[in-house]
Amino acid sequence: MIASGTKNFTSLFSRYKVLSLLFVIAVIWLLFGWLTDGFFLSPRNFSNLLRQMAITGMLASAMVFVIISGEIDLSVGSLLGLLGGVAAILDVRYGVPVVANFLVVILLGLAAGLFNGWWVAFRGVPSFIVGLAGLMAYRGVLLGVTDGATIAPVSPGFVIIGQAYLPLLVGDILAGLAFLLIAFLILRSRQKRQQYNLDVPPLWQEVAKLVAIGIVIAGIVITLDDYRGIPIPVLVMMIILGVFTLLAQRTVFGRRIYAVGSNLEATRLSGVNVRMVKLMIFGLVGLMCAFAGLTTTARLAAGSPSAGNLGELDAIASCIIGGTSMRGGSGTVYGALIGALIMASLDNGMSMLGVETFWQMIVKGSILLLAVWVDIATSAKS
Amino acid sequence: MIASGTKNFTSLFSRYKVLSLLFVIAVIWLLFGWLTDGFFLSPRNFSNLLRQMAITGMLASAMVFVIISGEIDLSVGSLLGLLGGVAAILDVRYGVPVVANFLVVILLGLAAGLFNGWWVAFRGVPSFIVGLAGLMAYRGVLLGVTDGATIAPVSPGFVIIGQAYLPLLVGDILAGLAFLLIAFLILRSRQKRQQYNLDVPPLWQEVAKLVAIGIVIAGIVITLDDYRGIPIPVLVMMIILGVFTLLAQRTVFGRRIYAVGSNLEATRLSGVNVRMVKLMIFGLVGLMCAFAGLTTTARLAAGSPSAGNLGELDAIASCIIGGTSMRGGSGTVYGALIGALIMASLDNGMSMLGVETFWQMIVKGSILLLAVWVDIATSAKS
Amino acid sequence: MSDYLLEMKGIVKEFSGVKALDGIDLKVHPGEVVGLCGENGAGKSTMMKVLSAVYPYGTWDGEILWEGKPLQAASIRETEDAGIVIIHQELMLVPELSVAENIFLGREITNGGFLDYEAMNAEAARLMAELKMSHVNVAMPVSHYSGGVLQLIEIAKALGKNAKLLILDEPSSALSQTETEILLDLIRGLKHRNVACVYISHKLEEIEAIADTVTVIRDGQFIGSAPMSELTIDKIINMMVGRELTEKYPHEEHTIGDVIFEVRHINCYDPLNPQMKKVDDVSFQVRAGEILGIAGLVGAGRTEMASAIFGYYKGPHSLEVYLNGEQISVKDPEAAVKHGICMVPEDRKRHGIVPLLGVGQNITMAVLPRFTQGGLINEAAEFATIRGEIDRMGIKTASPVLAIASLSGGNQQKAVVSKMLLANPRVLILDEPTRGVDVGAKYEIYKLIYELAKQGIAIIMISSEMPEVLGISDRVLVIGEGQLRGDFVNDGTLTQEKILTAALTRRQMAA
Amino acid sequence: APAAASPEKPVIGFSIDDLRVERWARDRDYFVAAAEDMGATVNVQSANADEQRQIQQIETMIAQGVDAIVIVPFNSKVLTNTINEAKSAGVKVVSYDRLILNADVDAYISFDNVRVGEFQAKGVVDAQPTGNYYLLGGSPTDNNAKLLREGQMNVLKPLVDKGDIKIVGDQWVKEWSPTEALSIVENALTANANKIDAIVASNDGTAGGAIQALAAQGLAGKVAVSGQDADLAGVQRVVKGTQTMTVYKPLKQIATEAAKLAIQLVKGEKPEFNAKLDNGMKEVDSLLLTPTIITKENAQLLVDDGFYTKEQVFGN
Ligand SMILES: Nc1ncnc2c1ncn2[C@@H]1O[C@H](COP(=O)(O)OP(=O)(O)OP(=O)(O)O)[C@@H](O)[C@H]1O
Ligand SMILES: Nc1ncnc2c1ncn2[C@@H]1O[C@H](COP(=O)(O)OP(=O)(O)OP(=O)(O)O)[C@@H](O)[C@H]1O
Ligand SMILES: [Mg+2]
Ligand SMILES: [Mg+2]
Repeated sequence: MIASGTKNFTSLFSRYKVLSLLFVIAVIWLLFGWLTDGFFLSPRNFSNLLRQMAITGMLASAMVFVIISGEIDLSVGSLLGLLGGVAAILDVRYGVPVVANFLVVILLGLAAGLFNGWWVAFRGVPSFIVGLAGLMAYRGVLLGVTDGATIAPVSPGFVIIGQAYLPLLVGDILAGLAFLLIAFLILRSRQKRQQYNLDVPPLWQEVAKLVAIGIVIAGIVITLDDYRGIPIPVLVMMIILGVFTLLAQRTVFGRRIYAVGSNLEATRLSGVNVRMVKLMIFGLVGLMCAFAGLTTTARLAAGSPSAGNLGELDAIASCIIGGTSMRGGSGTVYGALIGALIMASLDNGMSMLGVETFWQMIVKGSILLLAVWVDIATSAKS
Repeated sequence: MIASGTKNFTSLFSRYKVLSLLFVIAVIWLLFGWLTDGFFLSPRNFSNLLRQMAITGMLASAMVFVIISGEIDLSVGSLLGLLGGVAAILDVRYGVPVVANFLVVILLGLAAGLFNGWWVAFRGVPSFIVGLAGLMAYRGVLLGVTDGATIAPVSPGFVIIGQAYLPLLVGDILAGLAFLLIAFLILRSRQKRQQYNLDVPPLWQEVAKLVAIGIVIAGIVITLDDYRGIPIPVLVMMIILGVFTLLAQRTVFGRRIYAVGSNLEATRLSGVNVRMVKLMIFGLVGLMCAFAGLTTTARLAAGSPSAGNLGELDAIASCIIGGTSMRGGSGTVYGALIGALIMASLDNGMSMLGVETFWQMIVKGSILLLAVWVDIATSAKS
Repeated sequence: MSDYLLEMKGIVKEFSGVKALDGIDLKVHPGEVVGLCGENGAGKSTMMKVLSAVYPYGTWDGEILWEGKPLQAASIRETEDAGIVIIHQELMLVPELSVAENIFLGREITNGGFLDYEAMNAEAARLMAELKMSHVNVAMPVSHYSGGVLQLIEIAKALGKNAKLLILDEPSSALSQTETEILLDLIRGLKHRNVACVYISHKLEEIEAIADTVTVIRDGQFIGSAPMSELTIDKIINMMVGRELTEKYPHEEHTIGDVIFEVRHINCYDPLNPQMKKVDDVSFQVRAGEILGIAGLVGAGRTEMASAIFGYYKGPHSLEVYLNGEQISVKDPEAAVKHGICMVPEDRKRHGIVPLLGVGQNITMAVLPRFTQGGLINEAAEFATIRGEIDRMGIKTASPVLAIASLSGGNQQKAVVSKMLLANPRVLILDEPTRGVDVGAKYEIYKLIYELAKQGIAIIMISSEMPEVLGISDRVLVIGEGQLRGDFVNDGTLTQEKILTAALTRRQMAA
Repeated sequence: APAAASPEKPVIGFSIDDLRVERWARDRDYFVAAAEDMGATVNVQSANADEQRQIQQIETMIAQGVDAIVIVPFNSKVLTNTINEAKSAGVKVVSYDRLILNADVDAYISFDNVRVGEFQAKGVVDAQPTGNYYLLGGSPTDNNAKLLREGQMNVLKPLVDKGDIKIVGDQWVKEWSPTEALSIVENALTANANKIDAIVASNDGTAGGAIQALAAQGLAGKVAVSGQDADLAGVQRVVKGTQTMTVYKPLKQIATEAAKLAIQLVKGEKPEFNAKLDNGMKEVDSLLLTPTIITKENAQLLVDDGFYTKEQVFGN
């Protein structure tokens, strides 16, 4: 959240929440770093980690809105698979140009999302059921269109969005621009507040914040550059993070998502079209499924009929690890992404160590529980 | 609910809710009956259907309480698998006598359920996360103990609880006793109401109700007898149905489950130990996982590392199809069982028709959606 | 010393650094009724939550002596067992359970391990009858009832427990005069049985009528305590707000224009029983700048009527709505707000506040698009407006971003009113707008109502507080059992008796 | 709709482990074609890799009154009860591809999974006789994944003992997911600084994921990778050289033989068997077929067999 004088309070609190998540990540990373003789902490693995979390991250970014609004969507994994499969078929069987292909798949994703949303918002069917129906039906359609076969090989132009890296220079410039944009937003907000005679935090505080943000961005970019640069899926995820955070914090739609989740009736009685809000949230989910599906297909260079299986659980878990409440009304996009990062770190670290499957499942389950518990226990105190 | 004069209204309403579910079932059955030239409606298939729904039904009977209390439990499938696996190991590897084996597994189930519940109730971890952690960890333990291999063959005494049928006479006597018990409860309640000077419904109405119940019980028993009698798992499920319905409607614990789900804060402020209620609900779930796990192992005559996979989704879907609200506070055990029956009917009917897999998934998803929608649309009108 | 039933000494309670209570004392004799007064946010509810261990021992400082012995309760169970029973300001009922089950929640009657419904229903019916609510079906789910009935169920629930000290936190805010009288009589009856009461209310007439002693707090500070015999309402107000408040109702001239809003043939039926009429063919008109008061007994159907006009009545209903002579369709609240018809709902918790959002975000909820600039919310402009509203309404909050749920009840109400005032209504429906609001703030709200009337806005104010209806309306409609039973111009000759008589007189023929 | 059964027009139930997998879809097509040629009706069901579901489907087939059931068991140890029921209803039971254990089956026709595992290991060892090996197992809850691993180890174990090869890692891929396989191999390459010489993958799907990870490091084609099923994508990779081998099972042959066998059993004729295998309960009459290792060199075989077209395998 873009903090401001009067918000000191909440922002401090939410900063604490992030801190406890970051603490969990730090512990996990250090532990794996130590156990893998540093391989885990190498730039190359950092790059891997971010790429491996990108698909779940995309789903989680939209799922977080669904959960904030008090609903759930179980169909994302299957929808991801279906959209990825359609993209592969269009590419492999029909040779549709990549850009046109993407457009078609994105529109399809949007349509499917809106279709789900329509049942929830306008037909009053519980989202759990709509999602479960989608989970089965979308996967069924995928099997029908692919006949259960893997669709390969996808054309090289397509594969780029899953596997390629941004040229170092371009990445650096983009990171710089992102930083400037953030700085601009913070300073403009400051100036606006002054104009309206509202409290402004001391200048040094804003500057310190900007410096911290700068260091994080620079740290990520430099580490990634040390390997091969910013992977395209990671770039996409970062852009989604930025856009969705802005959406959540600074737009009418975003605010209404929180309102709907916290008290639907009161929001409706304030004259808000709550159905439309829900419809749009599901539309957004469909869109993200399209992005995630395209990325999956690109990464595998193939459309697999099992792609995205159980993706919904990963996405939901990421959101909740990241502090989103299942009861609706609260949650953040960056929290969800940190959640996805924690899960990816566990998978990555343990597979690096060659831990036995059954131990991996036990450890992952336990750490999930402990991580969330640490988060709850520490933030309750602050 | 045991209806009564002053409750006419609600009971009529809730009867309508059941009616709309029964209507959905009737449509599905008639359709399949027609499409399969009556095979679907044969006594033998009816027996199959009930056996096939029994395991999901057991899980759903406890899951419905979890959902009513406003929580969710995703670990049931894995816990079922683990408990079934342990039972198989105790039987095959260590030759533990069947009764002792059952006792151990039931206690283990209870302990695991209470462990889950402790995290939810006393540590404040969202049940979704506890469940997800359990989903992974319990399956991990199962893989660890079985080494990923199927444990077979289970001893014949064990297999009975999954495969055997009640001798016809015993089944008939039990059914008669059940009917007498219900009649006794209704009449005693009537007498009590008179004693307290409360309204009583006209006698003919109570009698009509009893006759209807008698016909349903007789219908089920006669049809089952026409094949081989009441299958043991179906018997277990019926007993659970009775006990849990009584628990939900007529005990302090049961009503508190609804209270907790409907308004946790108010319940807490009424001096109810809401944590204890939650803990016990999860304990109940653990117990049902043990029953379901034992039945699964008996039916398979083996402990399989993949047993119960995705069982949680089936159980939750059954509850919701049966009218349980995801927001907590309302739902019934018989609704959940009817939900399980609807799902089993779809699977059974379509596999009889030899519908292609992908079509099955699509149809099942669509019918799920439509069934719930019909339920909502009709009950909103009444 | 020990002739006190309860002594609270130097109670201090902090919420994340903000002191809500700062050393407050409260003493209660057995069988005594203590009136606890203070402005919104003074700390009355917090004090009572400390006493009843909603905030358990250890989360606050100070000392509580109960029957002379220190009370260090860790849970509500313990205080209830000791004989302290509280009726919370916000309704604490479980909607899905029946009335009887609610009344017995936490102390259910069992027989051989099973609930004895017959006994519970009979006892619950007896308790409700004591409150003259025998028409309430105790086997029905609570969600079937609303408004005042819920409050009375809440009271019945408390009565059923064996209290030595009964705390009533604004029990009458949703009650009309008749029910309030019943309640006060009941308290007098309890007094005879040596049950003590702490009675919190912003209706100071009630305090005057029932209290033996009055304790006043302000901003978390103890101001004073005195026997009622030495006090007057004006003195209490003086202690509460720290200044004189000479008049309770502002009288401001405003011109009444043409009819701008009209509803015809409102008919509402019970959602569960479509045979039962809740509102029976009510029609009326409102003029620009007119303040139309709507009076009636609890359960008369006023809330149903208002919700039908605003497009959110749940059951079957029909009506015609005309704005400036043209028929409009109000199918949902969104359409209503678009047409400039706004409403402050009766049930604050369910329909008013969005608990997890900040106070400010609640205030700007209906008009948020107004602050967008290039798609983004101009937070600074939004904050400027919020700041203005908080000042104008005197909302007491530590910060505009504090979640509204942690505000005191009265302050929440002010924020909800403010939200709808911002929406530039042409017609404003207020359903119990001053519910739980202190006298000072009420005055401010009345002034605002006049302000709006001056701007030519038509105002429909539903209120169970008869003096309030008489104090500020230009015209009064009386509703009884869903029918329109009176339409009086408030020219100074209208009295409470006339209104009550109208409400209770059954019409021979529907007009 | 199911027709009434008679020896002349028998109804055969075909219960398949998982039709979501390309290979089984092909089995079904060949089987149905062959059976219908011989005048039978077939009801095909997919258990979607779920033993419970498979049992229910078989029960349903029995209730429906089929004459014979051909089963591709998802889990070969859990069908004892169900097959008892089938036998008591007079239904003939054929175990297809995987031998159903502890059950009274009438016949067995197969390529053996342990054998396939041996082929996989052998294929990789032939291409890369020494060096660092990474084992990529199938789904950890799938019994067949275990059997494959057993076969692989039969070949690898002696070489490990000899010191020729070193197993640097060993992971199982949940639900045979290619995406998961991709991540696992990415991590393995990172952890081993790309020093991996061979990957023993258990099917073509996971092999595909692994090869994507190798491709990202420019190692595709330099590391030996095994597979199974002769998926089109897999075969194309074999031809391209990025995948070392896949295992081809002449599906048309096994499917046709199985259909013939089932119909002969129903008609009370004596089919020809070439082996007897012990399944824990009895000596089962068996017909064993040989799978083939497909490498770049013999990929033409698939075209010759009519399994794929020339364009599909070799492109244009
Ligand atoms: N949970 C909470 N978190 C933060 N502040 C709180 C919380 N509960 C109460 N407060 C603050 O404590 C103060 C006292 O509130 P309280 O509810 O006791 O007032 P009150 O006297 O009952 O007012 P009213 O007449 O409006 O009901 C208020 O300023 C309120 O904002
Ligand atoms: N005679 C009655 N029988 C049954 N229920 C009643 C009766 N009277 C009132 N109720 C219940 O009370 C509700 C109306 O309560 P409410 O108090 O909100 O009405 P109102 O006219 O708006 O009065 P007020 O606004 O003064 O509270 C109805 O929904 C109904 O359920
Ligand atoms: Mg208060
Ligand atoms: Mg009202």
